[in-house]
Amino acid sequence: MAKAQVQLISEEGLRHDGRRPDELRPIRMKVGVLSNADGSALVEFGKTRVIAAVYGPREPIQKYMVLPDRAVLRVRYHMAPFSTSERKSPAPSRREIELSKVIRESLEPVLLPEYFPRTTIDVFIEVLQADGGTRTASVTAASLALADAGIPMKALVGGVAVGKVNGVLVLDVDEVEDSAGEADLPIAAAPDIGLITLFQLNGVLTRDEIRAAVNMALKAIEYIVEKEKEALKAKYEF
Amino acid sequence: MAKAQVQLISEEGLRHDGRRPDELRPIRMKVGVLSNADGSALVEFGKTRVIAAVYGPREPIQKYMVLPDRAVLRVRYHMAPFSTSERKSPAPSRREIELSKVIRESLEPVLLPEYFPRTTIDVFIEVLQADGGTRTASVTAASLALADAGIPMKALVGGVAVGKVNGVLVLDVDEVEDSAGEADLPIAAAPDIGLITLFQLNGVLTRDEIRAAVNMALKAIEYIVEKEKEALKAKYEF
Amino acid sequence: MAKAQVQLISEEGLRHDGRRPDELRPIRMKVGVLSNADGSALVEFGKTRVIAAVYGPREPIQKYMVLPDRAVLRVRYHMAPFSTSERKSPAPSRREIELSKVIRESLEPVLLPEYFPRTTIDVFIEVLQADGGTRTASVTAASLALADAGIPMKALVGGVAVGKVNGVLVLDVDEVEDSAGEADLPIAAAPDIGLITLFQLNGVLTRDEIRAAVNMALKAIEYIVEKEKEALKAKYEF
Amino acid sequence: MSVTPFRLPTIPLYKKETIMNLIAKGLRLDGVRTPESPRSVKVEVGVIEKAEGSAHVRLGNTQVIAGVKIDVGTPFRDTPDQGVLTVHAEFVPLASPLFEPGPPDENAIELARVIDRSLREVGAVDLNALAIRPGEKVWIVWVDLYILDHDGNLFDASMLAAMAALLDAKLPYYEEIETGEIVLDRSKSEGPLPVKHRVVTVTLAKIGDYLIVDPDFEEESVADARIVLAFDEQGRIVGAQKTGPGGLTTADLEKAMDLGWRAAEVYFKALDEALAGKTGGS
Amino acid sequence: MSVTPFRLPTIPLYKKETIMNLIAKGLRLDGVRTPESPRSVKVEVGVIEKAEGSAHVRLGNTQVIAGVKIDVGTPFRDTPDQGVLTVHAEFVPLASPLFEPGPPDENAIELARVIDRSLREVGAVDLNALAIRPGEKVWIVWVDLYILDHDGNLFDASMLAAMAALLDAKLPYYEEIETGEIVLDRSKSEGPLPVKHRVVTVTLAKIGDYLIVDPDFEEESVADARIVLAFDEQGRIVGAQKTGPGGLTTADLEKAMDLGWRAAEVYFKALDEALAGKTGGS
Amino acid sequence: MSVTPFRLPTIPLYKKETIMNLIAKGLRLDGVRTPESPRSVKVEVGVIEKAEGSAHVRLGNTQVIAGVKIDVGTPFRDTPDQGVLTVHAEFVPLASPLFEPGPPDENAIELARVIDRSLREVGAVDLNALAIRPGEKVWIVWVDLYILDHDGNLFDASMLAAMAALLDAKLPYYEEIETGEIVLDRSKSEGPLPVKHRVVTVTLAKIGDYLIVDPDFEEESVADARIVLAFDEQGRIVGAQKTGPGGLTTADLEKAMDLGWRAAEVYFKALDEALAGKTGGS
Repeated sequence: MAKAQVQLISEEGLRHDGRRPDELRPIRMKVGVLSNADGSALVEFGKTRVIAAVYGPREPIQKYMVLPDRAVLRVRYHMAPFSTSERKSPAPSRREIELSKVIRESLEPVLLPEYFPRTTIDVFIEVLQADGGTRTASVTAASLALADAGIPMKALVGGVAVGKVNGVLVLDVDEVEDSAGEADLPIAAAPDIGLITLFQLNGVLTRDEIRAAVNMALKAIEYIVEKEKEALKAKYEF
Repeated sequence: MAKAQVQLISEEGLRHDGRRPDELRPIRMKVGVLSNADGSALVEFGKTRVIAAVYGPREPIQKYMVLPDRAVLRVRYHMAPFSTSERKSPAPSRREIELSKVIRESLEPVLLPEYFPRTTIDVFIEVLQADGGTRTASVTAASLALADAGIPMKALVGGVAVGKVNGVLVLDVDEVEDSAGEADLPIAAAPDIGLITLFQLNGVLTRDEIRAAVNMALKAIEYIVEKEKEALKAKYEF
Repeated sequence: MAKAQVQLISEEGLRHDGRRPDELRPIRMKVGVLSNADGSALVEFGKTRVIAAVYGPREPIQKYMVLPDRAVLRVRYHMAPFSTSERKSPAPSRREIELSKVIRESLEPVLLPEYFPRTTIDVFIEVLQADGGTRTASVTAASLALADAGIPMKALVGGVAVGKVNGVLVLDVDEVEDSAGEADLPIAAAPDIGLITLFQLNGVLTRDEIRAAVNMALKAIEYIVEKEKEALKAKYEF
Repeated sequence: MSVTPFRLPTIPLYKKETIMNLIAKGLRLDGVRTPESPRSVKVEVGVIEKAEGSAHVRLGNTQVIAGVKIDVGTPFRDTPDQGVLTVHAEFVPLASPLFEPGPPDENAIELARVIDRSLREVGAVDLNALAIRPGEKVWIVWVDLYILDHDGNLFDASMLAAMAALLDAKLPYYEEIETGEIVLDRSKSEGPLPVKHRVVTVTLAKIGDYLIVDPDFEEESVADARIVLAFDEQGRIVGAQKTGPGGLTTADLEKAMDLGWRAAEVYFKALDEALAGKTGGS
Repeated sequence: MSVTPFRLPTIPLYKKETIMNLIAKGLRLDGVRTPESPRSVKVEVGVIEKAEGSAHVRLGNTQVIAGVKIDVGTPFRDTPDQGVLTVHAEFVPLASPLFEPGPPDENAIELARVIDRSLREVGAVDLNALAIRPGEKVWIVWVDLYILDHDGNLFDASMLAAMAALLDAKLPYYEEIETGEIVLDRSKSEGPLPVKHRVVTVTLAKIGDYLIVDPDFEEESVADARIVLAFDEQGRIVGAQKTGPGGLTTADLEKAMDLGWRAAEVYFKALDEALAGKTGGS
Repeated sequence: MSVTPFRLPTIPLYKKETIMNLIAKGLRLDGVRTPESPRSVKVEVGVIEKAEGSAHVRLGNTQVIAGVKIDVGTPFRDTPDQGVLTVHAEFVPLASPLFEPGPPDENAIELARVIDRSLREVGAVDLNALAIRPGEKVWIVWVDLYILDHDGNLFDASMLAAMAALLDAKLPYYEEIETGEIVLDRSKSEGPLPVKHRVVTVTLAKIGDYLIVDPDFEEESVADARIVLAFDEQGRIVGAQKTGPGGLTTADLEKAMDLGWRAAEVYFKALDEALAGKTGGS
């Protein structure tokens, strides 16, 4: 990746915001933040902030958009115009179209759509602030919102990106690290059933680096899914 | 409104085109001007010229666009590319989308849609020349075209805009007054049932000015609706 | 036509590529070039290269797009972005929309749509390289693909364009001749039933010139349709 | 993608027979016309005061308005010293129960492109005279065709309206300000738009074995095909288009050129009358 | 084209009667409010650190975020010495089961345009102070309204969010480099966006013969019409819009101006509290 | 918005079982391949004379054409000294009964973006060598992928076509005229497009507990998920994408990297053969 060589790892091995390589940003999760949606969640990884809402299972507005034996999942990943440094046009970009697809395909492995034939389950995700890792934060928020909506799932899904910055693998890359780094490997997984459900690589890595990065991510995702369970409990205990 | 202070009211209190403040432009109305439409009308307020056509009640082309207990009203306000000084792109602008909505909502109070369940009544309005007051001329033309199509109505609707120019309230503003004036208050009403059905304010007015402007408009609309009745009679007497 | 007067006919009466005025470019036709399509054909006139695929008769995806008593024909003429000197945007241009229509209307006279009520027959044409005469090559390829798909037809259709260059009528104009010439007259016909099914004129001709051009084209089309029959036989003999 | 029209009303078979029987006797459905004659045609210019040129055409019950707007713009890269002429047609939904709101469909695009080509190929508008600063600033001439009432034969009515509006059009007055920008004053004029040639189209419909001039909507509905021929005043053919699902024989083509030119002369006369003193037509 | 809404859930007739019976007794469905009082309103500014200005408004269960983004751009030709203010609204589908993904529909466009006009007509933002190089480079101010939860009265919540976000907004720091280009450093600021006037809207719904302030979603569903009135701090009316399918009498209008101004004072107070020390309101 | 595909033909359950039973025995549906081997691959370059570079790839029955067009344009603001590389894919309807006319859908966009990223991240095309006048004029390189026949594994066939077309591509000859404009003469060349690295992708499908290389359309239809891995010639992974509705274990990933690299070597060989003397492959 032909990037300018910015120094983002200090001599002490710390990152530009003071984190250790395997340290997550402060994470905040809140479930049930919207009154209209059947399920909803707000998720923050540092300054990255996404909100997800779930509607359904419901009858689709476009009557033909059904399957006779199971529910159809619709997912929209969308960025608010004010979420980025330069205003983002609200029309869906090619990037948003691709990410909507990979996020949908990261959720489908844990759903049980055969319980709800001829219906639609809608997951609407809005990125309110983008500071790196929006797609993995989105998967996390969507998983929480689905659980909040009472949609049966085999397991919760969580996500995080591992990057390579100045030759070092770092967990939960932010925007500065993402744009200066050598690689970005967003991963989502359902640890309770041992499945990686989102896997992309943007950059150049050896097979050994991929192994190490996947391990780093999966360990973090176990922690993230624990936080999800706490957030769900928090809602229902009060 | 931060407009250049153009002098548009003479020392004698007359307007740039010689009208008194409460004087309408020459009005012309003609009903039944198209052969295909179920009803049609051409309306002129000075150089402002609009044509409206009504199709229906008819079965909608999009079968889902129906209500089980009444007719659906579809209204399109559209400007011809040659109607303005600089050519207007024929794609619908945000302004045309908004005006289509307020015109639809200015006609619905006088319709009896429950007479025609599962049908569509279409009102298509084309602005052939725009010289101020196109939306109120459009409501007037649409009301005539609906009557010409034999659609039952509680009352006829007419419209006119009152402006504030050099501090003076003036009736039936033209384009020069609209662009230089301090306020523009388009109003439509159905005098026979005492309802204001379109009401917008673009500009700054005190509550007393609004009262005065509404009275000025309603008086003119009574006259306009009389002219509508004459135009309808004229068609059916010949 | 206000074109720069380029000399494109030599003193010996030959064209810029050495052809005589009534000479076709080398023609190549191949049937059954795609595995998914129900019928397909590749057609070359010199460097002009088009491929056509036929799907159907089949149930349309948009259920309303049917006729109760016959098949609906859908035709798309589309240029690949790399088919022209400057990259062509893949969004359909006004030219492509018009040509899709005239090509559809050049095929409908030979079809027997009443054999397949409530179905769609789809003809998809891609111009891979454009060097003049793409619409007539497209008609030729479409005719072959329809035959390859086993769609019953009254006759095969073939097409070619006649141009006027430096005052001389020339057969099968290429891009150089088309852009410098005085007139371009693309024609398609079904010689076996004596019908001209595509006829356009871009340029200025006298009535006598039109007569001569039509004769020149029809003679060539008889030859082209013979080549079509050979290409179809070639597929089924091996 | 072009699709066989599947929303047209079904035409009863006997209607086509009725029409053919009439034609065989030299008659038309309206009880007035012969197969060779166009409907009454009325051309009025200057109908839109805010446009640089305009015309309203009635061809029987068909009504079309053409508006010409003229702006300053940048030339095309391959013709830096020429103005730009653009023809655009809108089939607005008030004109017919078959028209729906939306961007121009294939019929509107075909109509605009046939008219555009016919004007362009014969050099009807002198584009070379429309450069303000060659290579930089040229006049952009928009011809907008607005169908108000569709009772058949939109081609001929639209071409008449386009031609009349171009002949009616005046170039706006302009000044070049210090920054080099061109500022228009549309209340004054630089003189008429330079129009060098007049063009009309004549549309003929083939119904069974017959060819008729200027089909109305009902006749178009039963027609097998139509042929549109554009003529200049010397009778040269400056554009042509077969349209509709059927085919033509070479004999049809021969006859169409013949009947077409006779009808063209009627249209040219209507155009002349409209322009004479710039008042109404026939 | 505007179409009578045909996908709204059917409202049982008795619900409208229930609501009217309550209003007759000076009550609302929520058991707390009078017909004249808005719901609890909470305004929070600075909620999006990456935006130049932002605000989150809760009006009962309705939630709106407004973000202000400021870029450098070209002025409009007819106002070369002024900055540009653009208001845009997205009714994103997470906010309501009635919202579908897609470009803004007529409701989102109407809302944005009413708010845009009300800000513009009173000169809320001093556009004259937003020229960087007059005629060439000016500040472009985007106000993006994001509906997060739709429980009625999007107008008032959105206008409060827009106003609070504008009052929160800072101009980014800029430098002019040799080529003449303007380069922004959004981590620093040139100072606050110049806001000269504060505006709020008050929406009243007409249900039967009654007028109520700040309708929630259920009340809107049964309302005959709504009137939106924009007020500046002196109580002048700086914008208005009747919306919905019904009509109003002159008496309704009179009463709306009266009740409207009283509610406007509540909204202005919430705005003041949010801005005081830039922390949340009540 | 992304939607679970709801128009795919229903796959009978026994077909999946048949396929899995075969794989268990080291066989595939075609009776020829092992689970680890790709289909026969044939790469031909220079197939579109008018394009600056082109290639036709057959991978079994899957056919893809890639065309490279090169124009002069403006660089991106954040990379003023680099050329621009754009990858675009069209799933034209002649390639499959499942493709409909229209703008690229999520599958076409995903494919183009995965290929674009894999080329970009490893620096396959030397964009730094593509500035004509740094900051002003640079080469714009368009890679257009055209699927002609879809029998599965569009990723690998498209990447092979893109790579071969880039290796085939020549920069057009240009001259700078007085006005500073760049004028191209496409009949002559400035030399080959500077390509520094070769990349291929290998796609593996997970069916039940098995992983197979280069799935055809039927195998894709029953697959739980696919993993696309992009390799450079040193065996580094320069891009990856899990696609499809299922998940993968870490063991799957491990195995995919292993099998993937072996298949990548087959693809690189086909590429070499196509480029050697620029004639067809195996």
